[in-house]
Amino acid sequence: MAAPIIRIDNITKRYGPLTVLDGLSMEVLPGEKLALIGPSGSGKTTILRILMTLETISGGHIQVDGDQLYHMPKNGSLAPADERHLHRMREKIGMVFQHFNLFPHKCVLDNVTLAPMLTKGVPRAAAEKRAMELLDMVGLADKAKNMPAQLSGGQKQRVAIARALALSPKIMLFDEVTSALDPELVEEVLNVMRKLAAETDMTMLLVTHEMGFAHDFADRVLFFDRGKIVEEGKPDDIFTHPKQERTQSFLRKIIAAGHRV
Amino acid sequence: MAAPIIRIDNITKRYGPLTVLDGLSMEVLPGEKLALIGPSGSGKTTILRILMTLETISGGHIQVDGDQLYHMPKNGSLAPADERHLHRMREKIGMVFQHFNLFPHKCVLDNVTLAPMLTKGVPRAAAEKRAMELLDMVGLADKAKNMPAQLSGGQKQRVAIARALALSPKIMLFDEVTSALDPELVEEVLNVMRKLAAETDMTMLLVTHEMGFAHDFADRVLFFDRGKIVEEGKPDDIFTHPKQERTQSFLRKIIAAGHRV
Amino acid sequence: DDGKLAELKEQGFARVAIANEPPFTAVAADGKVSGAAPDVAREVFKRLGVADIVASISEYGAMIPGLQAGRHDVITAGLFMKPERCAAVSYSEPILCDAEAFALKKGNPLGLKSYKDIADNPDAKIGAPGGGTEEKLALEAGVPRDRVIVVPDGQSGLKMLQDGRIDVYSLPVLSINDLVSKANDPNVEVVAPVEGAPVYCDGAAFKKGDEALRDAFDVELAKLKESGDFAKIIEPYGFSAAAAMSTTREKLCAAQ
Amino acid sequence: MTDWSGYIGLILQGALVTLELTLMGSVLAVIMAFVAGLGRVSRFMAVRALATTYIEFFRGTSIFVQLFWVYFVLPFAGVTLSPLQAGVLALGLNVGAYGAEVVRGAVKAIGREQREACVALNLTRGQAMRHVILPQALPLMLPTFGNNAIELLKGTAVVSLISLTDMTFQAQVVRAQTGSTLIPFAVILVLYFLMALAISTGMRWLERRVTRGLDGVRT
Amino acid sequence: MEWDWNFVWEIMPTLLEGLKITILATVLGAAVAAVVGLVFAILRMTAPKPIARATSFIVEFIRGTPLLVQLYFIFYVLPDIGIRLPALLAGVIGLGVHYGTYAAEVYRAGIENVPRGQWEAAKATNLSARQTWIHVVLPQAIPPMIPALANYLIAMFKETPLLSAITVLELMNQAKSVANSSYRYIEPMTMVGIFFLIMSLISVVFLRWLEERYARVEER
Ligand SMILES: Nc1ncnc2c1ncn2[C@@H]1O[C@H](COP(=O)(O)OP(=O)(O)OP(=O)(O)O)[C@@H](O)[C@H]1O
Ligand SMILES: Nc1ncnc2c1ncn2[C@@H]1O[C@H](COP(=O)(O)OP(=O)(O)OP(=O)(O)O)[C@@H](O)[C@H]1O
Ligand SMILES: [Mg+2]
Ligand SMILES: [Mg+2]
Repeated sequence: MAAPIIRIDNITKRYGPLTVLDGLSMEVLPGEKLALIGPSGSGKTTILRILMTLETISGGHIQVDGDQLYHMPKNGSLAPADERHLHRMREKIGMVFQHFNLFPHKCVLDNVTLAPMLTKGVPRAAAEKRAMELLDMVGLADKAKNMPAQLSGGQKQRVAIARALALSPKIMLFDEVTSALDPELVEEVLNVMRKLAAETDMTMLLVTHEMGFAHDFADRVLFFDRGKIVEEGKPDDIFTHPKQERTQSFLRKIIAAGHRV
Repeated sequence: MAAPIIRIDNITKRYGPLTVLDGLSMEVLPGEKLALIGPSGSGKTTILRILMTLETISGGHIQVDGDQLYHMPKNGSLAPADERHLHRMREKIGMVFQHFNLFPHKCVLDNVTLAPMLTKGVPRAAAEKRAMELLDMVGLADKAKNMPAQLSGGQKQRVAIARALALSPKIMLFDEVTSALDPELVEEVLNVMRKLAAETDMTMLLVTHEMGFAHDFADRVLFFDRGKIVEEGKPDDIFTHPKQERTQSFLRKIIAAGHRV
Repeated sequence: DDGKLAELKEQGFARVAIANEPPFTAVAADGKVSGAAPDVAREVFKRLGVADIVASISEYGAMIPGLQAGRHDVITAGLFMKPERCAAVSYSEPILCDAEAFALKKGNPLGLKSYKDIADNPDAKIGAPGGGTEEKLALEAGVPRDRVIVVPDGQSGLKMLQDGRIDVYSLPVLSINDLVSKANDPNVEVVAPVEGAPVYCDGAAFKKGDEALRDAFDVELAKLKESGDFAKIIEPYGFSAAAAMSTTREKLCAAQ
Repeated sequence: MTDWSGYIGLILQGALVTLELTLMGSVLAVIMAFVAGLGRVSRFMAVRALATTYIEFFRGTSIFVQLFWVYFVLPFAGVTLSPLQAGVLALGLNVGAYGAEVVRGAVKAIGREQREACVALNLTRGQAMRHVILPQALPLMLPTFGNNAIELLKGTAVVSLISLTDMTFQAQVVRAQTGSTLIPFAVILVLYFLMALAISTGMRWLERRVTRGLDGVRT
Repeated sequence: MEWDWNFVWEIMPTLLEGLKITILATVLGAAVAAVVGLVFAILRMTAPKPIARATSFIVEFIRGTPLLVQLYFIFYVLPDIGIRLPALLAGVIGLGVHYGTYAAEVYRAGIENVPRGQWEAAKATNLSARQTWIHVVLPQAIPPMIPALANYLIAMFKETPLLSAITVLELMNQAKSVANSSYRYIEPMTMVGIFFLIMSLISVVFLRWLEERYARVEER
């Protein structure tokens, strides 16, 4: 078995008096598709944001692709990472947000080409060529010159996926990428993600309330509650034979609310 | 069969060049529970808003409980309704909104008692007694003194339902009352509505994307598309044997997105 | 008719406009209004049966419009009589007389002795109160508008002189003396009187139409002058009673 | 030597006039702000037009011009006001025009959703305004009202130009009598700042009181 | 007193002369305010705590005290420590620093109004801090600032009469000077009022246009 691409070791995250993650440890294998589920406030978003270095951690270590994420070697011991180190680490990771966070002042094409041109010095022509391929992949080649405000939610989210892919990260993080969408627009985004999962060997971490999709998409499901992993396993096991009482009650509520598992 | 309590006759609604409702006609019987479904932008919200007199209409007539809604008899012919007429008609109708629209500066109890005291001159003591009964019915008697900001989304929506019921309307309108809620909170609101449907003979119009609930709740389902009723019928017929191609494709998408029907 | 006087008697005071320019007008540390002009006015009004005066400090330029707008009943501020002003208001007989003076840098480096000298020196800038006699004299002598700096008050004028923003600050002799003695600055000297500038006298200025009141005022003023009380009031401030008594409104208003 | 204690007393007298002007001006400004601000959102065209004219006129012409008009020109129309009245009138009307836009903005900011809830609950427009819209709009107005009050305080310095014996004016008097420029101006700068500080502290306190219970609604 | 049209035409050239100075002072003051405001905003948002604190205090102090008194200070007190500015320059600096404190607020609000998600998206796409400012934050922050800044520009324009207190011959001072020598206030003051009204009605139209054009970036 390959060495894990992400190794989270006993990390803690506090906001003032509130402990959101409490000595959490987990590993992710290269190419693995992981779904993180659990009730609201359980820390799912927080773990993705920590991996994207959008937060700081209060304790513990994280290794990504062989290097420490929040630390770097210095004079033989580990020092807190500086901006340069973080910059290098972020190259390996991409993230898609619940609310898309497209750059509203740039057209679709520029949204996708901006980062490759600025962070990797890709010439405009090459960046645009690659961007058009990605937009084609998400089915939006014809919207390249549109402004984000002219797109539907589902289209925006597909652009956001293309934008993250343009940097060719090894790891992709998806945080409830469909929950801000109208129900009929959900499917077009999920389709893109299915294609992505099938065609690439990228490592993917997915936070979602769409249990059906989590079931089909993931190699492994982690159930979070109150900043801890309560249960993990293959989708079939978690969704059909959850062992923990908390997992069972969560799934019961979700199903009662009309979501298919 | 009783006379319809709502009779919508050939109404048209335009926003500038956009025609949202296009010569729509429909009838609702007293006590009937009606579900309105259909893709985003098809005009479902618009029809509820028109019934609540939150919009004006561009053409057609609406009769509610025997009286014209947007018109009133004057010198033997029909004139546009004035504020007094609308005020009288609104007594018959209550509405619950997607985003609750509670009054954030008033406690739960005051949210429920405000309208009866102001519009019907109910004395405070009587208004509070009735409010407590309603809050008890929605399971929130213990939150009477809380401010809305201290409630979860599901609790807010239940208060909003109690607030609308406090005026004892003959007709209740519900516009996607669960779609702004976290999935685990949906059920508590649907339970209240089930109870309401079972215990009262109020006429209810429900716009929803929760097909499962629409199925269980409604006596009759209307499928809207582009401002027209494309198909209507008993829930079993619509959901299991839709006749129209558009209904079929809509339901397919919803199911694919992980919603139970 | 003396309706206006009756009105003032009834209300018990007269509203006077004053400047903030010692020794013509002054405000003591306790806020009490004094100075030669208000003191004379107070005494005359007392004799007319008006118990007191209430003063409000005003810019020179705002005094006549204020009078016309009914904001004050009379101006007692060292507003010198000049033909145009005589046309705009009704003056009493002369009260305070003074010549014009310059305050300038020690040694008078530009050699300025008259308004004409200032006009002839393209570098010389003069400061004067807006709407005051000095501004007019400078303009009439041919100093261009952009070299006549309108200064809001005496202290500002002196400060601007010390800071080198203007070369000359012009006021009546007694005002300049008061200002310069307070400043106690060895680098400032006084040229007085200014060559070619006449001696001016002020009077109490009434609104056109209030001539009855003005005439009543004149009667009491004449009595005051005669009794010698007039000199007792104004001479401590440095003014000459003889100068005021040796001329008349008629002469001053006709002078060109 | 100079009798400083006396002159400081003079400045404090001026401070009193400044306070008086600020207070009375603010009262007038608040009244005008609500009258004109609600007028702007009225159903009636004529009321809206009237309110708009007032607002644009007083925001459009400078406070100085307004002051000079009220003081020197109004008397020709037979209205003679004392300097204090003129100052209060000009400042109050001027700041009230700015406040009116604040009232309008705050009332508009209480969104469509709250208005619609009021319609659905069959409240009349008046009831909705009084019980639902204004109580929520008020906290939104307060910070800007605080700023406006400070603008008004600063505006009072201008009334020295119409010979009202406010603080700035007294500083000028003291300056003329003593020959010192630095001391009177430094003293009044500090006094103005303290008054502004008092206003902003007071407004913050008021804001906290009014928003109590609304926590978490606005971010 | 009667309104006298002949007199109006007679004083018009003088008033227009003053209007020129008024506009000049406004334009220069605005330029100073734009720069001073930026300095204040940057110091408050990014400087070390003590400096940020001190800046906040200075900004509060300037905002809490009347421009008129500040002008007196700059013009009459600063020369005591050897800084002697020409009247117009002193006025421009006074206006600029005073309104700079307002501009600083607008800058800060504009920048804080850029949603957090935008900073995060920039980070997630690995842009550097500089790149984030230049390509993501400022292009979104600046357009909404424009109407607010223009608003203050107009406010500043209307405060230029204060400069008459420090002998700048702007519109108001010219009018006063005319009034002084003619003893007529009605025409000059009314004309000044009309000038201001015309200028601000024009600017209201201009502002509406700016608001429409810049209020919201997303809507383009
Ligand atoms: N910036 C913050 N400051 C304080 N508390 C925060 C902050 N961000 C998140 N939290 C808290 O951390 C906890 C975990 O939040 P997180 O967003 O990770 O939950 P989640 O599992 O993603 O929930 P959801 O399903 O609602 O998105 C919550 O209690 C939340 O209130
Ligand atoms: N105020 C308005 N101005 C212009 N167009 C409007 C307005 N309100 C609604 N519309 C348009 O009217 C159409 C119908 O809207 P409506 O809200 O009734 O749809 P809906 O069926 O409720 O959709 P959803 O499921 O998304 O709530 C849409 O195309 C919408 O864009
Ligand atoms: Mg989350
Ligand atoms: Mg809708």
